[in-house]
Amino acid sequence: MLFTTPTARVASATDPHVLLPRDEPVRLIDQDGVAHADEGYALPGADLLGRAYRGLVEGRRINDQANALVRQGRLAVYPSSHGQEACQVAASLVLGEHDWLFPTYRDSVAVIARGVSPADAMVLLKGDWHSGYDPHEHRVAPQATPLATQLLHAVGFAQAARHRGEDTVVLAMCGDGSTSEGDFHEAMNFAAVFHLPVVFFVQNNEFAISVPLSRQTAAPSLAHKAIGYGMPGQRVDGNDVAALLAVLGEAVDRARAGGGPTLVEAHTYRMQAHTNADDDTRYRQRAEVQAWTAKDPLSRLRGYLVAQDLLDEEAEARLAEGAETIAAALRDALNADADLDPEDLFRFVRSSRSPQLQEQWHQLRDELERSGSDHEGAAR
Amino acid sequence: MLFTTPTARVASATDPHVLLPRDEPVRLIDQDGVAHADEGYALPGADLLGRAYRGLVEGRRINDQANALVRQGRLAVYPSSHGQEACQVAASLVLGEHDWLFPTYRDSVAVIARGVSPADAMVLLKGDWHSGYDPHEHRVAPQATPLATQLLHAVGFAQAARHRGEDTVVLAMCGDGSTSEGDFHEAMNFAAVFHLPVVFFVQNNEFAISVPLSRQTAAPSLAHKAIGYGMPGQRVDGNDVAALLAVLGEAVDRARAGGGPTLVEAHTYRMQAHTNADDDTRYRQRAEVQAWTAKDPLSRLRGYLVAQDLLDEEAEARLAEGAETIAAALRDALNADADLDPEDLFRFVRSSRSPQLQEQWHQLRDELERSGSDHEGAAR
Amino acid sequence: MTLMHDVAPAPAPTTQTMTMAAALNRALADAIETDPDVLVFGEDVGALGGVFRITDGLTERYGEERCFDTPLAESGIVGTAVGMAMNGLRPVIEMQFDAFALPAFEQVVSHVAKMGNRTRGAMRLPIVIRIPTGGGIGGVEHHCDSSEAYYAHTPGLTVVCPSTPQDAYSLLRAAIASPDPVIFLEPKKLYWSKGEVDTSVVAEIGSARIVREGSDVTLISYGSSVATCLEAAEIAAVEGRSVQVVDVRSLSPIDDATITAAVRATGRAVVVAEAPGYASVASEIQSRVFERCFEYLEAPVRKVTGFDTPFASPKFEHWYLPDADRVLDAIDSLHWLDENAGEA
Amino acid sequence: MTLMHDVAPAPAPTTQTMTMAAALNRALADAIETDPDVLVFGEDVGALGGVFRITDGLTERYGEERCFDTPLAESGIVGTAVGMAMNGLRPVIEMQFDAFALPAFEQVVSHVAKMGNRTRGAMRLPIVIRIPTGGGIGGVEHHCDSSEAYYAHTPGLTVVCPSTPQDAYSLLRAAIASPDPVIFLEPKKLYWSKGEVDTSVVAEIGSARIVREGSDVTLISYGSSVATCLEAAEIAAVEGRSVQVVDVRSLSPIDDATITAAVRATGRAVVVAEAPGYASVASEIQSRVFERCFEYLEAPVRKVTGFDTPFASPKFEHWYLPDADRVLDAIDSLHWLDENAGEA
Ligand SMILES: Cc1ncc(C[n+]2csc(CCOP(=O)(O)OP(=O)(O)O)c2C)c(N)n1
Ligand SMILES: Cc1ncc(C[n+]2csc(CCOP(=O)(O)OP(=O)(O)O)c2C)c(N)n1
Ligand SMILES: [Mg+2]
Ligand SMILES: [Mg+2]
Repeated sequence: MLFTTPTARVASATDPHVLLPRDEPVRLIDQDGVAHADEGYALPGADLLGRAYRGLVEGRRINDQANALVRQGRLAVYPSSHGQEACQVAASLVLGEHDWLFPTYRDSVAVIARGVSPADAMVLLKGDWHSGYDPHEHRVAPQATPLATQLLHAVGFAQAARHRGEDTVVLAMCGDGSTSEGDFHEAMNFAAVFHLPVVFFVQNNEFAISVPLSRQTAAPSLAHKAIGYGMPGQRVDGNDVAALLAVLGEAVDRARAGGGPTLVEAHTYRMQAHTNADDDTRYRQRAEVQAWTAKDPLSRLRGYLVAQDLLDEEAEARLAEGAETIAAALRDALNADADLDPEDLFRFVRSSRSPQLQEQWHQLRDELERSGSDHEGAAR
Repeated sequence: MLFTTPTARVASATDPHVLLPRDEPVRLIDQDGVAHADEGYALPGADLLGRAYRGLVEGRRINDQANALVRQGRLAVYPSSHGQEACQVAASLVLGEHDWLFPTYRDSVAVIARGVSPADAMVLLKGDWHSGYDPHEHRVAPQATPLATQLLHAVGFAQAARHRGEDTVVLAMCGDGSTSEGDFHEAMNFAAVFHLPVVFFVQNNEFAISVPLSRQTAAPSLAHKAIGYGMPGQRVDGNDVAALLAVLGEAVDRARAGGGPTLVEAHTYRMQAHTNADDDTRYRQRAEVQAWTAKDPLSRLRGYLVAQDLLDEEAEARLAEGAETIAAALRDALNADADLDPEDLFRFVRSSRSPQLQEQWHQLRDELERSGSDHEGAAR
Repeated sequence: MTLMHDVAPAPAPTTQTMTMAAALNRALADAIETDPDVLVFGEDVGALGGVFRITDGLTERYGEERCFDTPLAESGIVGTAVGMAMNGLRPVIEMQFDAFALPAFEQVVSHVAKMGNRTRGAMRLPIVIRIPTGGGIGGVEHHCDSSEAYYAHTPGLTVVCPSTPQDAYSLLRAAIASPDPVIFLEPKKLYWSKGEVDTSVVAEIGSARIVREGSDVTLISYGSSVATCLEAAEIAAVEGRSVQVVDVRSLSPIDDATITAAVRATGRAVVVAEAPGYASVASEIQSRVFERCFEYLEAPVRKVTGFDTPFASPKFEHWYLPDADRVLDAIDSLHWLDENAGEA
Repeated sequence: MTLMHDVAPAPAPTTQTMTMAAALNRALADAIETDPDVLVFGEDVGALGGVFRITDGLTERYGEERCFDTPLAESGIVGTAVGMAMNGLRPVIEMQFDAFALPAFEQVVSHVAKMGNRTRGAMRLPIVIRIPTGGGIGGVEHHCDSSEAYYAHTPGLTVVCPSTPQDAYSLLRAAIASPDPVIFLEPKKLYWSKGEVDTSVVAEIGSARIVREGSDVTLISYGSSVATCLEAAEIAAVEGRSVQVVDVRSLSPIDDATITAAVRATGRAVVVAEAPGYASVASEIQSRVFERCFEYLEAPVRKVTGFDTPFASPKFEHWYLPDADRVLDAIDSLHWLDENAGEA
């Protein structure tokens, strides 16, 4: 197993307090790049941190590229994870090959980190189709838009795996705002009652579009919700990829070992507006956003790696180049117009087309034929 | 204020643990009728306990009478609160005149304890109409059937009261099973975020129809959910009306004083099947049910009152007589057939009847006229 | 195109008279026995066997692994079923009463109905959502609604509703075998109605059935209203009118071919259903018949449905529910005199 | 019977050209100013002013007391609105997008629609649920659905949908003044369309409007499809056909009188709406027109609607949405030759 757990926390019937999170989020590397020993969690090894760093560099580049593509009109919308890349990368790295990820619209970087090609991951946001990858290929569910709904899918998915005796772990992502939805509650509860191998990973980025955390909860922390389901909850610095790897890794290990679900809350920050369509100056101060740049997940890990002689300028340049290649491929893919077939509207609704759908397709086909294959150019 | 709080528990930002319930439910009078001093809650005074006892005797009699009426075919269905009368009576007694109660289908005894006439309270279960009382008259919302939905109504109700500057407290009831619903979560969260004067009162009677508590939650207790919303949670012996009065009373006081919502879990037991339509031998052992008779809420308080010379045989007889009068009135009311007007189907759907509804009523009216006013006797 | 799916033969095929409840129970058992991916769950479906006893004995016979109770949360039940289906299982879930399926409506509309389309067929969801439907049982508020319109209107859902024990068995087997999600509506009023069930009969989803031949007028219906139509047809026969009755069975997709041919032959039609009529499945059938049979119609197509009011309390139910009288009144309104006048 | 409610006069009545978004914003502001019981809340309606800016500036002007953000939970928003209305307030709530109103569906159907009936009128719920509806804005999945059928089918709900800034203003004021719950559907595509708004105009819920006179055929529509119909009518006029356009405005209750009179006069009708057509409001209108105008019809009533598929992704939207061409094709199919043949 990749991640070792120095002191395994096990839910105990006699002392429910072990289910409570710490008062302060777990942090292994501070914002100056200095590592601190922690009694509960070991610092991940150099190899893993190196892979994480590459993920961060690539993730940041993908976020930047996607924003550019929105400005150029090649993407309809992009909910950026800028500032949250540590969460994105850790969510992917802690999973084994056969594990599954259940991401949201904001988690494109995590999806890509699992192996989905950036172009396929962007199909939804480009508008070509509702999802652009076969979930089975990289074991990534379609990115969910209706908030918190995917958490239940993750739970059912894990239940099916266990039904077949597989040791799949499922990691399900959501935001702070999503914890207010009824489906969040039901997912946590089903997972706990059936003791399923699910890691609930909340990226608390302080906002749900414009609504601040204080309007979502009065709880000491979101992780304090865990005890109400009988599962352990933990808080972690969401900009410290080392801590994320340790805390999420422990939760994955516990899940795989039959220890049931865990709720992990990462404290991070949404550095950009909700999406390009949003205007965040309406509801937050520039200064507040600025304050978070110092906590940037990249610079912090870079600081640590450089100080430990695990990263030099040459390696850094190689990483930047690799990220650039990914960005270029994404640009190219999105600059090409997909060849869209109107019959696709009807092709996938049911496994076999009903007479009604067939009739409607024929109606559209006739219409397109009458107007010359291109609808827009239609002249009566 | 009726209820004094020896040591007020106040949510503190610095120590979230004060929000956690006790490891053991609060109990002031044990099952042998012996009172025990409690560091946190004072025993209610003799006067209040006397009123509670009368409520218990009447509540038990109403439950028995309703069961008989079901057997006689005068009630369509009756979800009995037999064994849970202490919860029913306490929920009513802790509220001030201007406070509101939001009950479920099982809480007829609490509804009646608030002043609604037994006959009006039974209209729903008799089948004459969906609810039989004007909610404003005794400040009791219609009994809710869709589980947990009424908790949100209670929260909104409290919010409206505060909006107008009124000091109304709202007590909302639900069962253990209902805590699994998304609406439970959303109601707790809205109440906590808006810091509203709501007391959530869960009667944990160990079952949701046939499903045992262990299939509803893996939490140390249902009251442990409270901390996840940032409100205090407390557990109480649900068959000890003294403890219920103290714990619920404290919660009502806190709510009225601006201290926000509380979650109270009462540990009790559903002594009869879910309703008369249910067959509980399918899912629980007689012995388990029997074990709870020793914890009966009536005998326990009776034991205490008798030991304290607060109740003698004469008083007991008077109470029984009073309860008998109520039961007789209920019998009489339900044995009379209500005079039902088919136009009522259309009268209340909207505040003014739409042309469509008017057309449909005319259609029905004509039909009834054609067949002679009685539909059943219709001969073409 | 065919909606006939490979239904595994019943383990020990029999022909027997049984209630619809027993037929449904048998279909579940046969599905569990023949397909290891079939899982039954919901509220009270385990030890209790469901409040209507449709899952009676399943947990006892096949274990908690195959039939189990969940926490009390309908969105949770449907949402986890979605996840299980994404991972290769065939969940068959029970909603306790129609109105109590509503907390799951988002999961049904936004995921159950759309996942196959979203993933371009890569993830189909073979889920069956069983929902007891309709009134006629004297149930209190929220226990007697008919919610088929909500589901039938939603693209991506198959919606079926049996009116006989045989169809209950065969359609449920077909629904479970379907690669697509199916809303399976069970008329509560018919649970204890009896009929012969041959477990070797395989149903095709999407096909209507002519229940009674007739040449003067076609009654189009489904679920518990089919019996109402048959009753009306009997009475009408005495009065000298030959009434055809069509059981739609599959509300979506719908069998236009059978319905259209039927009405074209009689020239008159009444659609009968229990749900409120406004923007309903009955309206849809009515407008389809109008459009497809326009030239053949001797009279406007009528519909007899529940009123556009909340479902009635038990004591008002007999005024609310469409009955044979109301159907006969509608038949009477179909311009018979005009026709006679025309013929004279 | 009247559905005209006492709407307090606008504080400072004006006549101005403005967008539908501005008209809605103005209606909310005027309602807040004239009725202390009006409360506006939902997701992002405070500082942000809503993702469509319909509540822009309300919190700033009237304080958190009158317009505020809630936790992110739609059932919570609707459920607490029910409680507030039970306690005398008039909540006007915003659902962010149509599909995101679905988590609240149980509260809407089981309580919002039924509380007045349940309590025999003792507790009416004057709630307005504002829902941005429909496509045409290139939104990704779940952002462009049209869910009016779900609401219109539900007894007890009033459902309205404006097609002009004037109606947006007047209908929203009327909806807020209504003692009954109103589902207020706002066509997203029209938010930035402009028109003159006279804030002293009071609307009557339940009345349709003849938007364009015409004698050959009647197009019946609502919301964003009204513009599509007007566009088709223009083109048809060039081709020599006189096309009447009716804006239904109130989907429930519906103005049968106006619609029926209109179609009886022209003898031909097409119903146009964006939602999937199966068991839809369009089907209802179609079947009502058929039934009420049967003797007057020269051709079957047609409907032009969205396909019975999940709403299209942005790049497919132009194929999905009904446009003027599709409406003209439907008009072309209305047996014009037969009639000429008959006339010849
Ligand atoms: C059920 C539902 N309601 C509303 C929305 C609209 N919406 C999209 S994102 C969002 C905010 C989500 O906040 P959070 O969960 O914190 O995630 P973040 O965007 O911050 O990553 C909202 C309200 C939605 N997608 N689904
Ligand atoms: C939303 C919803 N789902 C299902 C039901 C059916 N139902 C009625 S009572 C009940 C069990 C409720 O258990 P609990 O909350 O513990 O209350 P109790 O009956 O024990 O008082 C169920 C499942 C319902 N009324 N509402
Ligand atoms: Mg967030
Ligand atoms: Mg219970």
